[in-house]
Amino acid sequence: MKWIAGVDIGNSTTEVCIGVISEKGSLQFVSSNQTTTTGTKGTQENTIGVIGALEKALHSSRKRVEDLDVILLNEAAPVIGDTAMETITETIITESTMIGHNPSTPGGIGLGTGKIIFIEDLDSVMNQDPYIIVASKMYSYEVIADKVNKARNKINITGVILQADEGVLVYNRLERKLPIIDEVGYIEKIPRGVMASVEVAPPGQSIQTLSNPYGIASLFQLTPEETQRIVPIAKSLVGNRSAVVIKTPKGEVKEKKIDAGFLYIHGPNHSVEANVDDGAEKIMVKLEEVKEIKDIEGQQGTNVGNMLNKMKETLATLTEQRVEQIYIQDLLAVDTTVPVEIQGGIAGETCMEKAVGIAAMVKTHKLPMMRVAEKLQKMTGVHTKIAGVEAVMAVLGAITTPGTKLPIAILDLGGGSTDAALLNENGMVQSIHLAGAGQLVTLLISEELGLKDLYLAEAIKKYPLAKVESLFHIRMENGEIRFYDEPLHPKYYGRVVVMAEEMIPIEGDASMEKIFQIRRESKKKVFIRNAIRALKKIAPKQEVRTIPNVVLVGGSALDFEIPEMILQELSHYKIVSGRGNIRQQEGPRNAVATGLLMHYVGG
Amino acid sequence: MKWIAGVDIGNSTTEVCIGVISEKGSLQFVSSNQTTTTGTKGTQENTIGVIGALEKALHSSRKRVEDLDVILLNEAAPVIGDTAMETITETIITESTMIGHNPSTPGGIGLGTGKIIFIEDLDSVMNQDPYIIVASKMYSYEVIADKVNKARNKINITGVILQADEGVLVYNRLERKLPIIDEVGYIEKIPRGVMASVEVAPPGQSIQTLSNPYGIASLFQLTPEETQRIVPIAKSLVGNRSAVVIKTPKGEVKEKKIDAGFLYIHGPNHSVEANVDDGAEKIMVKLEEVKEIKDIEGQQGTNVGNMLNKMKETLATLTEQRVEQIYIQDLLAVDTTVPVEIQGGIAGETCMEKAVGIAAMVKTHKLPMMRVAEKLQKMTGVHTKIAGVEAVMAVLGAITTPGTKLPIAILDLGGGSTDAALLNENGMVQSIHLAGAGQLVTLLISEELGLKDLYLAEAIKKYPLAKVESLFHIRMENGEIRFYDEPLHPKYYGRVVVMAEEMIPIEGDASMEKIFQIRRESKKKVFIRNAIRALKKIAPKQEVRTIPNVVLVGGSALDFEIPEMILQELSHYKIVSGRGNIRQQEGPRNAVATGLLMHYVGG
Amino acid sequence: MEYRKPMIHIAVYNPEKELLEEITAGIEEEGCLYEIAYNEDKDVFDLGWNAAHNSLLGAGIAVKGYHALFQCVHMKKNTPVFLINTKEKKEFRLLGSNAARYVKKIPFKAR
Amino acid sequence: MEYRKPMIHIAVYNPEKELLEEITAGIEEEGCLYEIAYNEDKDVFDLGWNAAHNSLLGAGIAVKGYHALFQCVHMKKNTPVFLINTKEKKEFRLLGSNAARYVKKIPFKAR
Ligand SMILES: Nc1ncnc2c1ncn2[C@@H]1O[C@H](COP(=O)(O)OP(=O)(O)O)[C@@H](O)[C@H]1O
Ligand SMILES: Nc1ncnc2c1ncn2[C@@H]1O[C@H](COP(=O)(O)OP(=O)(O)O)[C@@H](O)[C@H]1O
Ligand SMILES: [Mg+2]
Ligand SMILES: [Mg+2]
Repeated sequence: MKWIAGVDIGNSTTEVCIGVISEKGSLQFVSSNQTTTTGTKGTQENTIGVIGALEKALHSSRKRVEDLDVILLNEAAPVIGDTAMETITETIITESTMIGHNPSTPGGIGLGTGKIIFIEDLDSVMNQDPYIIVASKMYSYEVIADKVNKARNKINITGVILQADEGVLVYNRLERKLPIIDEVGYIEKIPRGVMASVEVAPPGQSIQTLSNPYGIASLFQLTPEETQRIVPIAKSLVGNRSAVVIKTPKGEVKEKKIDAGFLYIHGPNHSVEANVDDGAEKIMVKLEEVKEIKDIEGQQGTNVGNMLNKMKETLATLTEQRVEQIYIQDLLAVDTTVPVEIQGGIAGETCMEKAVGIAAMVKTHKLPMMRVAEKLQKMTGVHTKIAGVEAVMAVLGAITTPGTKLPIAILDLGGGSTDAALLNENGMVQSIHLAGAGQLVTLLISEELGLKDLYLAEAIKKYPLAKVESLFHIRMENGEIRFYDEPLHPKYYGRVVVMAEEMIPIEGDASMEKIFQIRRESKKKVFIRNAIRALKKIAPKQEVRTIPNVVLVGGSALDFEIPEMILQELSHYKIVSGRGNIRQQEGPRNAVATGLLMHYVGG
Repeated sequence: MKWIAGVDIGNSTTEVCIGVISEKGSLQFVSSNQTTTTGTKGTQENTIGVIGALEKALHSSRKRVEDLDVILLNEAAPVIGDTAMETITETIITESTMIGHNPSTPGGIGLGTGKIIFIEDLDSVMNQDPYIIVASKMYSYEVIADKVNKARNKINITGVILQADEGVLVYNRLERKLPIIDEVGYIEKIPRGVMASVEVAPPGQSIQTLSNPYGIASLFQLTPEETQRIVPIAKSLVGNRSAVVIKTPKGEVKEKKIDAGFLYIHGPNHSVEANVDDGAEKIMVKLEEVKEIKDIEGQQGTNVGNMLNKMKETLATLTEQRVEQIYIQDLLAVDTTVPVEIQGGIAGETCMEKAVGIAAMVKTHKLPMMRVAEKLQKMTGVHTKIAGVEAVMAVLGAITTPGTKLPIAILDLGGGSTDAALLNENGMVQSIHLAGAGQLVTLLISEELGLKDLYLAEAIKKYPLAKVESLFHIRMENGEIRFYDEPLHPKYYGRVVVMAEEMIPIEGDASMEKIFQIRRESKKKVFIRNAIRALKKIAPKQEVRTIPNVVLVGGSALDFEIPEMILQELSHYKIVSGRGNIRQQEGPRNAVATGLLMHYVGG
Repeated sequence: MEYRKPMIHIAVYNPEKELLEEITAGIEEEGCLYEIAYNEDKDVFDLGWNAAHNSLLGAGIAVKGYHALFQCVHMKKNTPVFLINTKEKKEFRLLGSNAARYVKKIPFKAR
Repeated sequence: MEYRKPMIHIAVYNPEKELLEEITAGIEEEGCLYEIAYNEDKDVFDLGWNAAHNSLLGAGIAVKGYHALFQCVHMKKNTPVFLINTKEKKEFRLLGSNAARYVKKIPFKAR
């Protein structure tokens, strides 16, 4: 009898598997365990995690690490990934044309157009022009209502703009009704005497005039050229319950493309360049043109240049190499939109700007796994050896999933990279590492929701959502209701929450359906694209259809919906795919560690 | 002074406009009106509607129809459209492998696998195999719970399948807990002695094992070939709260492609064929290959053949022509999915089948508008003449929208067709008629939601949604709450409703977000595609960007979101677009009637 | 001073036991809680009105002999949400289900 | 026997008029209805408890002098949803807003 252990040190997770080999040489699996990888993959700090996991795995057999006969380490794939995000559009308001303001409780319904007049100047006018009154929060709602009521006997008032949140209060005190927009923070930025238009839609509906370029043109008698310029304003007001548009002489809203710079993709013989401003789709097409990527650089002095430099520096530090030795081997770009406060707005208006999320993958020099093995042997006294290439071991392990046959492919859905390997009937293995996996999904969720909180975004990725509908019940994302015996904390009230072990409230206005959609779209953007990219690269003649089954392994294969998304997609190619079930019991975990033991016995 | 009237007889709507010409020859618009077109466009029944609309329009001027000096009729575009839908996949269960059953109140949580045994046969077994018990609704929940409790002392029971909706009732009375699926209608179809698996997910979550091919393979020890065959089962269970899978010897779920047939698109010199099974995207690509379509036929004896024949017959009857004279000039195909009950299911399971929605447009011989004019003249005694081509008149009318300049394009978003025309600086007009508009959107909404109710679908298209959250308040689709002083009728309770003039409840399980999404997607599928197709066809050198502004007119331009969707899309091409505002007051209506008067004075 | 639990209140007077059991089975299958209070002889509409107002959920059921109704706090006393006019067991099960569905804010089941 | 209207119930004893007005302004701006009932001298927690239970919406406010709280039927008497400890006007406006936001089932506003 011989006790052996397989150890898989991943970027995020270290997995181990224990087996015994009988006198006759047959292998029996005993137990397994996993822990968070300690230190950077390939460094000596890894040993702490390994020993911890081994101890836990051996516990049920009442063995100690020293009792092992041999420890088998994976020859780790020398890849490491990083993610970043770059906005490529920027909305700027020149002069104070308000756009997109959407206070929660405006007053009245309708459309009013007129000249801007501040409430303190009301006495100074005597003409018949239509006016829109602006009132600062220094005036109480009673005073404002009173002044407006009195003024209407003399002049023609068509709408009101308030600084305080008192639109309904003023409205309820008007003798004749007017549309009122409130919560306009920086009213001092509104120029006097210019034309403005105020629109409030009926409850549950959205404005119809100020969101139409010809609607604005009709109100302000714009020339065709002026109409052309206000298109971004109209666009940004689509779907709003209320809005103000102010006609300033040179006022304009510009949607500017940020000069994000070029990516240079170097192949063995030639290089290809991609303009980041053109978006992810174009970048990925360019990338496919280069069959064998040697390195990817960003244009120096541009946003993307700085971004890739920073990535390379991080990766150099992590892998203890010089920056010049760091070559980006693959890159995944995804299009996204992120909420950004508009420059020059007067009520904190935000705008959804276009952005590109990027994951890059670096092939470092062979990882110094030898040193890890030596250290481990020293610490435990157990013979430790590097016993198999990660990808090969993963397929070996994966084939213990019931219902699979050769040729078999795995997709290892990790944190930084999506790896794939194909084992054919002749025992040949083809493997590939691609940039982009779980971390990029988390980044996308965080940015698209404007959370700036990766911890919360990670929770949103992993758990279903619910809406807290009262202090004692929630509605889950599939529509089911759940009651609580004790009241929930007020901080949850009316909020969308993540149903992690503990409920986590999500701040902001995003509805459950919006968050739900962003979560699923982010997963699709990263993993569906990478699944297809990866399979194309390992399939004979790039023919994905020739692979009969694909087993999903790795941390992101634990996700409650990613495997099903991949199943839907790959079923178009007549491929069977699903979350792996290593040795019929491990789920998508422990493939490499299991493969190491199988290889040791078989090889 | 001369009183003149412009009359536009459309497929759905008849619009009129009244003007007076002063002694000096200048035109002043007086009033306008509209009504539903009486009879088929181009037939003598139209006159009733025309006279009615004229009377209403003249009312405010205290004039009668006989007082008019001249009536100007449009030379109607001789096009007419029809829509239909064809499913192209079909799911069939051979033998009784249940798929996709999702009762609203299953019992317990977990996964159980075992041999099927009917409750009446419990006493006959004495072995240690795992069993799943099936009970008909003849047994009360007390009896079932009692029998299961007793049986568990002797045999190994892992799950329960019930015919009645009593899953929770039985579950609450079990001594040890088991997953229970209830509401299985046709339990008599379940074969005895075969292996089955029952899975119930925790509240708010969905099943994870039976929706994974390898999960099913693990439970039933399937071979790779068998695993391949159960992929459609796993796929159809994705997202379910609970499920049963039964392993029958030859049991299988097939997703079969229906042989929908070929479309033959005839050009002046050559023909192109498109396989309907390949979906709408491919059909549209093929269609674009033929620059000038002479006719489109469906393969005889196939579904699409029958569908096009039926369309042609309908159109022949409508236009009083022979079927052989009917040539399909354009076709819009859109991909969709529709819920269909699965053949061979045992609990009324449904499946989303792929389908193609098709709108076809026929150019008939010149419409006999002459006869309509004669009839009208006879009935009113007013000189009536055909005074301008529809498309040309529409652009003339559209240019009265503030903020526009030449070259100007209109998109006439109607019921059966999307028409476009471009007027350039030299007064040249280029026009086109494309199949697919408002009616196709309505059809898509009706079919995708499985409503089979075009009236309700039309309402869903036109009005926002809300969810009735209690007997006295609703939540509108934009999240706003609205209270009612008097309680709502129970029929609305918990339902999604359309906020038409009266609230209309929508039956079925679809959530507000689902319906919302289908509504918007259907509009996009039809109108975004057609907007681009149409503009490409009228733009010089197919360069859409050369058109500076596009005015949206017609009934579907009244839609509360279509103009904004088109604005978003066309803004990528730097085109200004929006709902027209004819003569600064008509909105998107009355363009042709207005153009007729302008043409009469100017021409 | 305790939290009141969200329960459907069932006010009964001399209820037909079998039918009451159907009602509670209907509620139970839908996963809701209920409490039964035995009352003095009262009009069945009064029983329903009181039951609804005694329930934290505003949902009450009244059973008097063969008569039963579902009432909620927003309706008038004489026009409860549902009123049963038959002795069919199925109807009573349905009444229970629908009371629970009211609480769960999902559409009522039809006959 | 009338329909009860969905209103926030405000139970007051000797309320500071200005502050009460802030509360009702907060409710009004959010578009909700309220009714004020003048009470005998009672503990402010009792006032709140009664107010909540008198409201069809289960939402009650108590104001006694400078003290105010927002209570709903699901909380214990001594732990209302919000309790004000200052004389700042803004806080009272906020209390009114948040009572209305409770009724509208939207998240509470923070200070
Ligand atoms: N339950 C889960 N659901 C979804 N994603 C998960 C889950 N558990 C881990 N992950 C994701 O898996 C990724 C790490 O995968 P893993 O295979 O452990 O990485 P590595 O191969 O680099 O060691 C992270 O992005 C993490 O968010
Ligand atoms: N308010 C509205 N919102 C959305 N669609 C509308 C509205 N009013 C009419 N429609 C749609 O307009 C179409 C008819 O357009 P119309 O221009 O009247 O037709 P035609 O040009 O054939 O006479 C129908 O499909 C109808 O559903
Ligand atoms: Mg307000
Ligand atoms: Mg049930």
